[in-house]
Amino acid sequence: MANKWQITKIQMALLNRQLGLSLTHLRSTVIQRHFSVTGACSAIQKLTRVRVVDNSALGNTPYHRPPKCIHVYNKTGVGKVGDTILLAIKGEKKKALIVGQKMPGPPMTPRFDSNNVVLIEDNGNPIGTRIKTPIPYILRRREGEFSKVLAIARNFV
Amino acid sequence: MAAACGRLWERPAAALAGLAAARPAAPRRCFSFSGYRSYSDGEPEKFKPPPKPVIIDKQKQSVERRFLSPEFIPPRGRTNPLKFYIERKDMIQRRKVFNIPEFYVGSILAVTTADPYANGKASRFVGICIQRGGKGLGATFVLRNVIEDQGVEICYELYNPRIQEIKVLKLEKRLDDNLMYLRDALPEYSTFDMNMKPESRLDHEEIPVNKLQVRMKPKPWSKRWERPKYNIKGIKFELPEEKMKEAQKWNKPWLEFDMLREYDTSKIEEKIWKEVNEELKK
Amino acid sequence: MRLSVAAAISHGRVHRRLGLGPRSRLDLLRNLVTALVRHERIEAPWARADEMRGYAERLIDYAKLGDTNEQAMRMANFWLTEKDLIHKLFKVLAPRFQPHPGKYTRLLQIPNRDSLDRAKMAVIELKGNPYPPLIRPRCDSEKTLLNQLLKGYREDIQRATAPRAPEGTAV
Amino acid sequence: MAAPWAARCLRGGRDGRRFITTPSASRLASDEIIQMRNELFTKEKKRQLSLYPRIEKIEVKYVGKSHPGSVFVMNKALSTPYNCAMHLSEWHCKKSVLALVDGEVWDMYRPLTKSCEIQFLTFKDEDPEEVNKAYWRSCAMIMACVLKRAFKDEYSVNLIKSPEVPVISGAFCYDVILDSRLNDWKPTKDNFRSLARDAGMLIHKDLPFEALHVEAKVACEMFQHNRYKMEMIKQKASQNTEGIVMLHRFGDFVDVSEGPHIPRTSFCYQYEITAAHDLQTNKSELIRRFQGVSLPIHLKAHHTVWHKLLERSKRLVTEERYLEAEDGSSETKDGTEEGKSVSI
Repeated sequence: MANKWQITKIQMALLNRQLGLSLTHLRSTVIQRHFSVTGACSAIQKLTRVRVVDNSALGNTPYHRPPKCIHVYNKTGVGKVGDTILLAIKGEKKKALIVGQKMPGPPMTPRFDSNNVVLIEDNGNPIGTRIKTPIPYILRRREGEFSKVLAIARNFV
Repeated sequence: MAAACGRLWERPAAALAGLAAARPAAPRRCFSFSGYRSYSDGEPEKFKPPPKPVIIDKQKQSVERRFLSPEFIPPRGRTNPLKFYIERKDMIQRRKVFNIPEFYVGSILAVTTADPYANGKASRFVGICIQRGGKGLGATFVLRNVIEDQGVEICYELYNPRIQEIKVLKLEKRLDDNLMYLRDALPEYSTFDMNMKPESRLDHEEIPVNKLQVRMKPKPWSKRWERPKYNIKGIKFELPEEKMKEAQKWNKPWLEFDMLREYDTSKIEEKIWKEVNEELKK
Repeated sequence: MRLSVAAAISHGRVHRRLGLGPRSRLDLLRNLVTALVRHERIEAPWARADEMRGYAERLIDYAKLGDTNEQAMRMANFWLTEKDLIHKLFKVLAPRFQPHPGKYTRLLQIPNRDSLDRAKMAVIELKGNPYPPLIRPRCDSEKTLLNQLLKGYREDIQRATAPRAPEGTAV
Repeated sequence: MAAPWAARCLRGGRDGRRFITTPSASRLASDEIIQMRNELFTKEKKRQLSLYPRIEKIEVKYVGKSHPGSVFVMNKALSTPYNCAMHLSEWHCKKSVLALVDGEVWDMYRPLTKSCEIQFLTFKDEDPEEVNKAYWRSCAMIMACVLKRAFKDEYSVNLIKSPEVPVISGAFCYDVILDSRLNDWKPTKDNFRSLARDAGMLIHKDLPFEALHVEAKVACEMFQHNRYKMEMIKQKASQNTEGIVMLHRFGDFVDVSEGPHIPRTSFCYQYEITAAHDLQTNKSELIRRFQGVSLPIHLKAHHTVWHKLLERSKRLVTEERYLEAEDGSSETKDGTEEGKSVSI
C-alpha cells in the first residue's frame, strides 16, 4: 500500500489541496486506477488486478504489488461471479472467489465498480471472518459450494 | 386535496404527520431546488417551519401535463413499425396491471424485485436512475447507489415481470440525460440512504431540475467527459485550462446544422400518446 | 442521414461519404444548396444531388417557419453561403411552398458526364420554377375512349356501393 | 366459317320447319341481296366518279400542330384525307381516325370535293368525342356484318339499326330481328366467342370503310328488302335538304350510317361480342340487342381491366337513359353532359 502512495502521491497531494478530502475513502476505489482504464479491464482474466474485500490479514496489509489473477478455473478463461480464480498476492499463490465484477452480468444483477474477490483456502473455507462490501444474491444459487463464504457476508444486494 | 392528505397519512414520520394533518400538503420542492447544497437525502430532516396553506389552483390541475415514457417512441431508422405496434400492445397490457410511475434520469427510485435467493423472496434497491435505455418491451433503466464504499449499479428491465414495485422517492431531473459520469464522480454524489423516505409532491407541479454540478475523482475516467461529444453540463470540471482547451479540438460545430440528423418525434409522440391513452382507459 | 430503401444495402452507413470528411461533405452540399436556391435548377453528379436534396427540402421546411424563428435564421445563415439569398429563401420560396407539405424538389437523371469521368449526372430543380418544364406531361385526357369506359365503370361501382336513392330519381 | 357454327347450334330447329313462310322482305337469299347491294354501291360510286372526267386540282391547307403551313395540291373528288396524311408522315397515316375538313367531320377515305383546310383527329386528342362516336359506330357495323353472315340462309336476319349510345355506357349495340324460329334461342358463351372470332377475322382482313353519299332513291333500291332500313333512309333523307343518305361499305357489307367511320377495320384491337338482350317492344317480332365492347389498337388495356370492361358490357345498355342522352347530343353538345349527370 505504501508504494501506491508513492505513485499517486502527487495526484493525491493536489487533490487534497483542491478538495480537502479525506484520503480514506479514496483509497478503496482509486487504488486500482493508477493504470490506464480500458473496457477490457472489466472482465476478470489473467493478470487482472482485483480487490480483496474480506478482512483477512493477507488481503489488507499493503504491498508494493497489487493482487493479480493468474488463473481462472473455468473453461472460458473469463471469470464471472461465482468463479474461482488463482491469485498472486504478496508473492504467494492463493485461491479466491469472485463475489462481484465490473462487467455487467445478466440483467437485474448488480454490477460493481470494482472486481471483488474473497480469499479462500484450497478446501473452500474463507480466510477472513467478515466481508465488508455487499454480495450479490445470485451467489446463493450455489449455496452448497459457498456456504462458508456466504456465512461471513454482512449484506446482500 | 383529499388525496394529498391521504398521501401524507402514509408517512411514518409521526411528528410530521401530526403537523401535516392539520394543514394541506405543502411541496418540499424548495429544498430540492437548492442547487449547490451537497445533499445527502438520507440524513434526517432538520427543523422545518410549518408550511403555509397552499391554495390549489383548479385551473392548473386541469392543465394536463403529458408524459410519455421514452420507450414508447420507436428509434429512427429501418425498423418495422409492426414490431413496435405489437410491443406497444404488450406494454400497455403490463401497464394496466402494474403501475409504472413517471420518472426521469436523475430521479431516485426504490425498486422491489422478486428474487428467489433473497430473504423474504424480494429484494429492494434504492438508487439514482443514471440511464434509461432500450425501446419497446426491452426498455431498461440503471440504478446506482454506493453501499459501504462500494458502488453498485443494477440494470432493471422495465417490463420484467420480476419487478414487483417501482416507487419514486424523489422526482427530479438533472442537467444531463445520462448520468454515467457518476461512476467517476466522488462517491458522495451517488450515495443514498436505503431507507429513504419518499418526498411528496403535488401532481400539477413542474418537474424540478436539479442544477447540481458534481465533482469528479482525479483523472483517469472511464470516458473523457470533458470532450464536447458528451456535452456534459452536470460536471464541475477542475481540469487545467489547457486540458479543457485541448478537449475542444474534438468539437464538431457543423453537426448542429446537419438537419437530417434531427429526429423530430413530436408527431409520433402525439399519435402514440393518443393510442396509449385510449388503450389504458379501456 | 438518408433513411430510405437505398440505404438498406449500405451496411449501416446512412449517408454517402463525399468530399474529404464530414466537414468537407457539409461544405460541399452547402454550396450546392446555395446554387439551387439561386438558380432553382442545377446540374450535379447524381449522388451529390440526391444527398443534397434532403438538406434543401429541410431548409425550406425551416424557412416556412418564418424569418422570425431564430433556429430557422441560423440554418439559413449556415446553409446559404451567399447571404443575399436569405431574403429570397424567406420571401420567395417559403410562400411558394407554403401550401405543399413536402417534396419541393425534383430530381431527374441525365446522360452521364462525358468530359471527365462518366459520372452519373442529374438535374435537380425546385418545383414551381420559371423555366420550361423538363418533362412534358404524357397522360391521355379524360375523354379518350378507354378513359371514358373506365369512368363509366367507376361510376357503376359507385352507384352499386352508394344507397339506391339517386338511382330512383334518375329513372 | 360461320356455317359450321350455325349448323352446330341450330341443328335442333332445322327439320320440318324448312318451308315455313318467311317474311316477304327476305324473299331473296341473303347472298344475292349482298351481291345486289354491292353491285349497286359500285355502280353508284363509278357514276359519281364519272361526274369529274377531268382531273382538277384543289389546294388543301393543313392546320395541325406538327407541320405548320403545309399546303397540299390534291386531285378533286379523287384524293382523300388519307392521301394528305401520306404526304405528312406515317404517324399521321396510322393514327388519324377522322379528318376535320372545314370544321366538318370527314371520313379518311372520302374524296375531297373542294379546296379546304384539313386537320386530323386521333384517339388521343384533347377532346376525342367525335372519334369515339365514329369508333363505336364502326364496331357496331362490324358486329352487324358478323350477325348477318353467322346464320344459315334459311334463317332470316333483319338488321334494324345501331342505336347511338355514348361510350361511357360501356358497350356498343345493334338491334336485330332474328328469324321467328329462333325466338327461344339463347346465345351461349361459346356462341359469343365464335361471333367474336368472326369479327376478329374481319378485323384481321384489314378492310377499308368506303363512304358514299347517295340520294335516297338509290339507297331505297339498295335496301328494298329491309323495311326497317327503308324507314330509316326515309327519315334520314327528310332531315337532309337534298335527300342525301350516307352509306358505308367494308368488304362486301353495306349499311346506312349515321356518321363517319374509322378508316380500316384493323383499327380495332380488342373486340368482343358479349351479350344479347331481348327488347320488350309492342311489335310482334322479338327485337334482340347484341352488345359488344372493343378497344382500338392505340388504346390497349391490361387484361384485368379488359375483363372488367367485358363484365360491365354484358349489362343491357338501357334505352331510356341513353336515348335521352343520345337525342340531346344530336341536338346540342350539352346533351352528353345531361346524360352523364343522369348516370352519375
